[in-house]
Amino acid sequence: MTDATAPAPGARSRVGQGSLLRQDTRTIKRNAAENRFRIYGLTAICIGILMLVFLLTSILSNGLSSFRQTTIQVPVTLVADRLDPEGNRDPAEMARVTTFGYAPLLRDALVGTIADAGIETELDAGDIADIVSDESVAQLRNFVLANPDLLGQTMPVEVLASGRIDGFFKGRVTYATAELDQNISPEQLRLAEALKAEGLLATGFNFDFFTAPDASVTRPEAAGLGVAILGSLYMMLVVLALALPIGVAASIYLEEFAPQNRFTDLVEVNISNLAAVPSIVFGILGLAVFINFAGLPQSAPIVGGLVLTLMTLPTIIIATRAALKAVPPSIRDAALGVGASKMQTVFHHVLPLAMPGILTGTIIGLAQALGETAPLLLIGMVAFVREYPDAPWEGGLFDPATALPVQIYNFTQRSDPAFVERASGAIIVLLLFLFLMNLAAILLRRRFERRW
Amino acid sequence: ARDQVQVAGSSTVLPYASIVAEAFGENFGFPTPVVESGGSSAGLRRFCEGVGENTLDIANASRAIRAGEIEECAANGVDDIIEVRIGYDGIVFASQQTGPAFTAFEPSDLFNALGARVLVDGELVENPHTQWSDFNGDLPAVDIAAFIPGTNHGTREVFEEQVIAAGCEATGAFQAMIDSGMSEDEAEDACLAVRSDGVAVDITGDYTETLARIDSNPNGVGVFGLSFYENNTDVLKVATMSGVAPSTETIASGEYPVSRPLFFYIKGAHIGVIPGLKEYASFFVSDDIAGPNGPLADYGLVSDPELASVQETVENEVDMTE
Amino acid sequence: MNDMRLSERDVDMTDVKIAARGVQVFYGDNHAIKDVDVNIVDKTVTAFIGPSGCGKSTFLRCINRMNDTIPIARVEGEILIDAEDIYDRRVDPVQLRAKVGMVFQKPNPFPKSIYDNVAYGPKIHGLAKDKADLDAIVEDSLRKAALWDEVKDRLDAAGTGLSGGQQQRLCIARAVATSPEILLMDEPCSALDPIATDQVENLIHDLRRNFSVVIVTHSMSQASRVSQKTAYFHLGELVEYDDTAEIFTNPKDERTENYITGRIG
Amino acid sequence: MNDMRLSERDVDMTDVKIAARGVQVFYGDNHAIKDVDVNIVDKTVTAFIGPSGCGKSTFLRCINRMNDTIPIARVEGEILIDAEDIYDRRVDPVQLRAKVGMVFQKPNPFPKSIYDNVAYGPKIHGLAKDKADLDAIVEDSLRKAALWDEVKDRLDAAGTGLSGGQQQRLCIARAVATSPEILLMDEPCSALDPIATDQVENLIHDLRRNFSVVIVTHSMSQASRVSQKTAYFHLGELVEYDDTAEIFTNPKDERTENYITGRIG
Amino acid sequence: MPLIWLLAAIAVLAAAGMVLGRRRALASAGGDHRVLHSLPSYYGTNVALFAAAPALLVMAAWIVVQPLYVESRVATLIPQAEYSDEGELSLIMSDVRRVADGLNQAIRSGAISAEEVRDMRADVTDVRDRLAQIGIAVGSEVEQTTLTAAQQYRTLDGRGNVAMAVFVLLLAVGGFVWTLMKTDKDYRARNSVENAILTILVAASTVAILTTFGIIMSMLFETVNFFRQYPASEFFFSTTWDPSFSGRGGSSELGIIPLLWGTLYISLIALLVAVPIGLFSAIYLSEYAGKKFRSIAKPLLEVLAGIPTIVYGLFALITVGPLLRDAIASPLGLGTSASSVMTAGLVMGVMLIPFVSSLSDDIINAVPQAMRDGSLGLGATQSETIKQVVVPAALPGIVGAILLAASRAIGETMIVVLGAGAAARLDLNPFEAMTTVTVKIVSQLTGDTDFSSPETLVAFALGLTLFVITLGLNVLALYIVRKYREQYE
Ligand SMILES: Nc1ncnc2c1ncn2[C@@H]1O[C@H](COP(=O)(O)OP(=O)(O)OP(=O)(O)O)[C@@H](O)[C@H]1O
Ligand SMILES: Nc1ncnc2c1ncn2[C@@H]1O[C@H](COP(=O)(O)OP(=O)(O)OP(=O)(O)O)[C@@H](O)[C@H]1O
Ligand SMILES: [Mg+2]
Ligand SMILES: [Mg+2]
Repeated sequence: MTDATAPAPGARSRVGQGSLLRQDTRTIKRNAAENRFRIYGLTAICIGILMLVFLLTSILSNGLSSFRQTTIQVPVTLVADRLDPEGNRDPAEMARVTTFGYAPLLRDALVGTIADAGIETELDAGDIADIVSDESVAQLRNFVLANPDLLGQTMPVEVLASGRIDGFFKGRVTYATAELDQNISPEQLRLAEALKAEGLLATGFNFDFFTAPDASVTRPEAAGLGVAILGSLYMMLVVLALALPIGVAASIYLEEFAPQNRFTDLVEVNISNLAAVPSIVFGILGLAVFINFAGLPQSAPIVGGLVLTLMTLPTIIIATRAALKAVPPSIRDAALGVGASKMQTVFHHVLPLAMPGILTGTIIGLAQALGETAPLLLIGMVAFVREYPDAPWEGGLFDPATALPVQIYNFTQRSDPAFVERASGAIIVLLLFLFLMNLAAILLRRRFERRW
Repeated sequence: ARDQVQVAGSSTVLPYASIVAEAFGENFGFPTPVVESGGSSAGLRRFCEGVGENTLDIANASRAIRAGEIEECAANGVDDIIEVRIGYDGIVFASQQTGPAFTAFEPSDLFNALGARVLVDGELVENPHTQWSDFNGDLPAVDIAAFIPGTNHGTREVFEEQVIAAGCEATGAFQAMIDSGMSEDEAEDACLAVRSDGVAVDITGDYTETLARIDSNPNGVGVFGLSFYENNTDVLKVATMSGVAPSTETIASGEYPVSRPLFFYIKGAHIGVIPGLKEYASFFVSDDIAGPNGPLADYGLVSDPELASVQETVENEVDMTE
Repeated sequence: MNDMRLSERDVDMTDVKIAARGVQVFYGDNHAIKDVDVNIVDKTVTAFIGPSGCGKSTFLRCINRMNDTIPIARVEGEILIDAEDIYDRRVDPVQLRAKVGMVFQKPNPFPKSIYDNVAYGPKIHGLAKDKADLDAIVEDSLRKAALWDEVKDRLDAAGTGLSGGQQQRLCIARAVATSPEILLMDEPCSALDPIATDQVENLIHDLRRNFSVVIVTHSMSQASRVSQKTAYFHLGELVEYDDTAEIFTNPKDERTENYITGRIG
Repeated sequence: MNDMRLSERDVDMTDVKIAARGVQVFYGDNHAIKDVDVNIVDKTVTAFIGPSGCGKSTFLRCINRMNDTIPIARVEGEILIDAEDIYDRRVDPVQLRAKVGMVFQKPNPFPKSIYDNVAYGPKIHGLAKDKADLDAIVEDSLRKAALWDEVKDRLDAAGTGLSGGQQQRLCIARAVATSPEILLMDEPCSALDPIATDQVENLIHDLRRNFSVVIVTHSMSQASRVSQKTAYFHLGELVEYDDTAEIFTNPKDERTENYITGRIG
Repeated sequence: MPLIWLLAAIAVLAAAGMVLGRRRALASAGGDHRVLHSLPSYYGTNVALFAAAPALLVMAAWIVVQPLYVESRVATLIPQAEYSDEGELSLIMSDVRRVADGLNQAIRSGAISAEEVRDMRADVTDVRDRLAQIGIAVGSEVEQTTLTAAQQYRTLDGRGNVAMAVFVLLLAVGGFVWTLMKTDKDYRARNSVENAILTILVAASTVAILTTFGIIMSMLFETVNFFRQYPASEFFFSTTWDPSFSGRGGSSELGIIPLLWGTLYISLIALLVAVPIGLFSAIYLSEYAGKKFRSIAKPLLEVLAGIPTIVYGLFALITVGPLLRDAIASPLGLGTSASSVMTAGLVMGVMLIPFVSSLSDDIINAVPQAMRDGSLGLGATQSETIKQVVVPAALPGIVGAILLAASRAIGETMIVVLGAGAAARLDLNPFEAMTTVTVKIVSQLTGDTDFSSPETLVAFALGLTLFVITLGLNVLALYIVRKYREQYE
């Protein structure tokens, strides 16, 4: 540095002497740091998104197949004297014939169909019947009970293929695995292929997956998410209706109105502590308070919703308080200065500015609530439930139901490998559900975002 | 008012209970019972919470109810309990289909592999074995890695009693312990101790977790329920125990040694109050369902040879506490 | 609830509007206002002058209890408006602030449109009968604050996107829109050019006919132009308070004199 | 690295330090600066005057590219500092801003202690050898900004807890602490009392010996006191730019004359 | 649906209050709302509030209390001989309720007439059969006592409903009239409404306290039970966790220390992953990224918080665990375990990213631009500005976000079970399997062990201890935040 001029008062080793087009060493160093910092940021996001892509790909690749389902067309003769021994077409009487009574009908129909189609097979009737789901006899029985006058006729019935056959057409089951598999033989797979060639077997969109109730371990092909979706929906209604208003109200009180004292500190610490309580403990609480003390029913979405509300509250409160805190005091001053009350100041100015943070808290809180299984375990919602709950206004909140994460958890525990696909499918549905639920929040948040 | 039967308890019984509940709902005028999982302990705890509408009607359990629990039940007014044994659950050892051949085990092999202190050359020592072939030349020379049920599982008890303890005695370790001055009880406890150096991995979850762990570890041997194995024969290779292959028949006949009974408990006070309770219980133990050719046996439940007496118990609502 | 509203009375120039008695303000340990007694007369413009950091803003904020919002600030003594103690427990600060408007030292427009900034006060106080009325109030206030011409075409633009001086006038308009009885202005012309300053001074002059105005200013000339009374603060003390003419021509206290004669502004 | 530094030259008053060529600034559709050409001379104090909202701050912010931070702002034309286009792609705004310091119109102290506020610049530019050196810089800067006496006992207190004028001086101290070659000051004395104003004006005078200072002011008297050159802006246009004495005594443009003669400040 | 009608009536009254309150206030002001104390809408809201709120509160209370009252009255009709304790009585009563409900439903559906029900006798009609015909299942044959009780139940319940309707309506009308009368131009309607709102706000913040109270109460009893059976000193200071299934010979060792160690270790690693990644993401999103990128990337990252933890668990078990073992642990001789603290920590960290990133992003975004301008104007680079001005100003919010993430880490089960295993161990090696308190709470609670044995009850003690410990940590965090808090403007 040429020090031509006499050191002027206050002229220290000045920065930025020299050409602006050339960066000096220090600036180069600082800019390098700047670039590094930026790259860290970008890398961080990339790591996050990469993980997401990875996880989503594995979920999708495992689960998308559950949206398709293989069915078999069989014309079944509804033999009148087997299904209605009394012969009076009284549904109550006909109901005495259990599903076990329907099994032979279906079996005969299958064997007949195969013979008619000219397919050669060495399988005996029992093995042939195994390629359709156990669910089909129940389907058939319900159909007959609903239409007693069709007795004696031959009806084309579309029945579900068994899980292994379904898996064969989705690539999960192969001839090689069938060799080893006790529940399916290569011969059965060949038969299925022949049926497909005849056009009797087809794989189509699995609408039932979204509407049907759960099915037992032996019928993975029939298991659906209907009850779980309803249950989750009900619970989320409760959570949204309670957690968001209570959470925001509590935060407003604590951040804007509460006097600064030991007691508020206690509440504050207390809330962050609640966030750290393992979710199953909320289940213990729910069982003790809502079921045993308040006498609410077991397995009911209302209780689940209440428990999840308590569990989500801390998240929403912490996020909301942080957002409220971030609103500059000058805005409050401005409103108070024109004679707005504190309440008006908060609701007209502070809250809208804190909205993005509140919505983020809500998104994260709901995501957490929607995905929780553990607290539901103790209040009876981790269950096998086949009856749909009623509509909410008919007391459906008090009917037994499950939830999507519960269904995922249950599916993953079942021994039949076909449930792996169902579990991933359920995860996809859960994520869709979550996305739909949060869409409004995400859009709103974009609108509320501003800098000042 | 509640109009469906409410069941909770062991996740081992859950699959069977769900099969029955489903069929019950399909064939009877009653709503399908709600069957919860959550473990025998939690199920019985809630079962014993009292009588009334918002308590359980039935608790599933993979072990018999304990005396302490019966007391607790009684303290809460649940003093009319009907015990129903629905059959037996076989416990099998299996490994990756494509992995090394663990096809024949004796209890002593498992004790030698997993016991905390074993007998080597007549000496009781901290388990030094790292490979199966270290103590049995017929077994493959691969690292020992066993996935056994965690200490919160009912299966663990069976595994300890019928495999480890049997192995302990068979290898002579038990005798050696007695000889070293332990009391019988102490020796028994010492027998049951499983090594804690990471070779034996406790599984607190379910069999799907065990399966996943075996999937990612070709040398792993895992403990499964018979029904789970039967649904996954394409990926699992089962081991014989004392030369007997596990199947519903060999277990029912007692040839295959490792199995345990499964139960459910009915709250007597609820019979006649909760619609369909008695019907469900009777349906469960009927020959059509729980018999050797019923759907439960198809799925892997070892049918109870004394099913008739169980049916009678249900029919007569025999209170076990009396 | 005891309805202790501040009643309106007809008062002449010598009527005391605001009376401070032994006011002390502390920021934590910092004693910012020391024992100030002052009577502020109705329908008068009172100027607060004094070196930076001497407590002018602090005292001003006492008058409409804006200090309540600073957690560490503590006010002692009493301030009477129309002979009623505003620190009385029964007084609703909201009502007080509706009556005592304020323009802050740092312009702080709401992050909303210009229109909404001005309309906010009238809206919450129900001053407008309908939309047209509100529009009229907004226009009138913006005109008074000499901002109308600059922003009339972009009333929907954000108030925060204005220039510094425009923001300051917006805040004046906002305060004027609620027609307060007392208007506290903390250096309202600091960022204004001479012409705008002139207009604001005219506004102050007009307001004075019906209301009291208290203005903090660093410009001696402004103080002498607009105010009838002047208070000189020094290090938290009220050194001198008298008719403006008196203060500027004949200060009693040496400190005042030093400050005045060092005049530069 | 090619060390092509411009060696420091002895420059006389006529050396052009900043040259603007056809500068246009748009805020969205709002054309805020219209085709401004100006040569700002080194070692001179240049005053920007003009009515509120005419674009003084906007133009000032162009000179150290602070407009980059406003998403909707768009700058056209070129600005040369030491004959180098600062909007050139190769120019690093960080280096530019280190060289061209700025005091903003609204005081914006960091939510840090007073000490940290001042020490911030020297720290990031590595101007202090050690802690003692840093202390010296901080004290020196605060003294220059005429704030030292008021805050020397509470350097650890938050900068945001100062009075309006104190905050403004803190921001001046903060800008001076990095010893920039050019100092842009947007109404640096707006919230200052006469005495403090005097001190800041002395500071500007001192700075001028080595650096260029551009100051926005609404006070004609201040402009005539401190500046050698004056630029008059009107509605985004640079109407007149000349020696200060010339502008104030003999304005060429009618608009300038109107503005000057309406002088009140 | 009388309840619906009642609610509708209250709603109508409230709506009327909305209008009339406003109108009356305006009238008292001679139509000039400028002389009103408050905005006209406040007068309306005030009347609506006083008409609806007390009525609704009373109604809610009534709905809770009435069945209790009716049941206690009806219970006196059941002969003492039929039950031996409360539980049985409650079962009989639930039967009564079922029959009564069934009868009500039957009347509603028109299958049986109301008179018929009143005169119904068990020895004449097979009630169970009649009800079954219309699809109502009753558990057992209906006996005369039950039927009488059910009939009485219906009568009392009906009367109660009528009384409730009358009382609630009176209350609503009373509140309505009273407030309406009070309404005039000087009435402080805004203060009244705001006080009501404040009450709601206060009530909302007590929910958190009640929850804490509930949690402690629901665990305290069993915890005490546990300590009766198991020495507290062992629990708190023993360094082995080794429960046995049967608890034979009292051989279970239930020391919490290894579990706490695992919890801390895993959470620490998770935070070491989540905090830098999350914070850098937040910074990038709010300071560098364009609007478009941000509006897509932020919700995408939030999906990470919505993926069920079992997916993460399987990811840990199947992918990350073996990878770490084969790539790092085995070559370095740090162990051969596929499940490890590291695995669980890394994967959990990924799950926690959005907790840090999204919340911090909002807070950072809320820092006023003037702060950034101030720093940039001094020649600071953007990163220096962020590090030294923006982040410190946003610190309280960021700390809140980190605490939230830490809380989630402590409470997580599935990822730990599948990623870190279930073996409690006190070890420094991050490639060893360990486990956490939460995992053990879940596994002991949902296992098959004897529910009155220490092996199960320990879950409650673990829960309560964890609660106390995290409370301590939170106090510490609060203290630290207070100390370093920087408030802008
Ligand atoms: N961030 C912004 N967004 C949009 N418009 C702006 C912004 N900042 C300034 N403007 C507009 O640009 C014009 C010039 O503003 P500028 O701040 O340069 O004025 P100024 O001369 O500094 O005025 P003052 O003396 O009041 O500070 C004004 O019309 C103003 O409304
Ligand atoms: N929020 C605050 N926290 C702590 N101290 C404060 C706060 N506001 C002001 N002070 C201190 O109180 C004293 C008086 O401040 P005040 O703002 O009243 O000065 P002022 O007379 O308005 O000065 P100026 O003309 O510079 O605005 C000053 O020493 C200041 O540092
Ligand atoms: Mg001030
Ligand atoms: Mg400006």
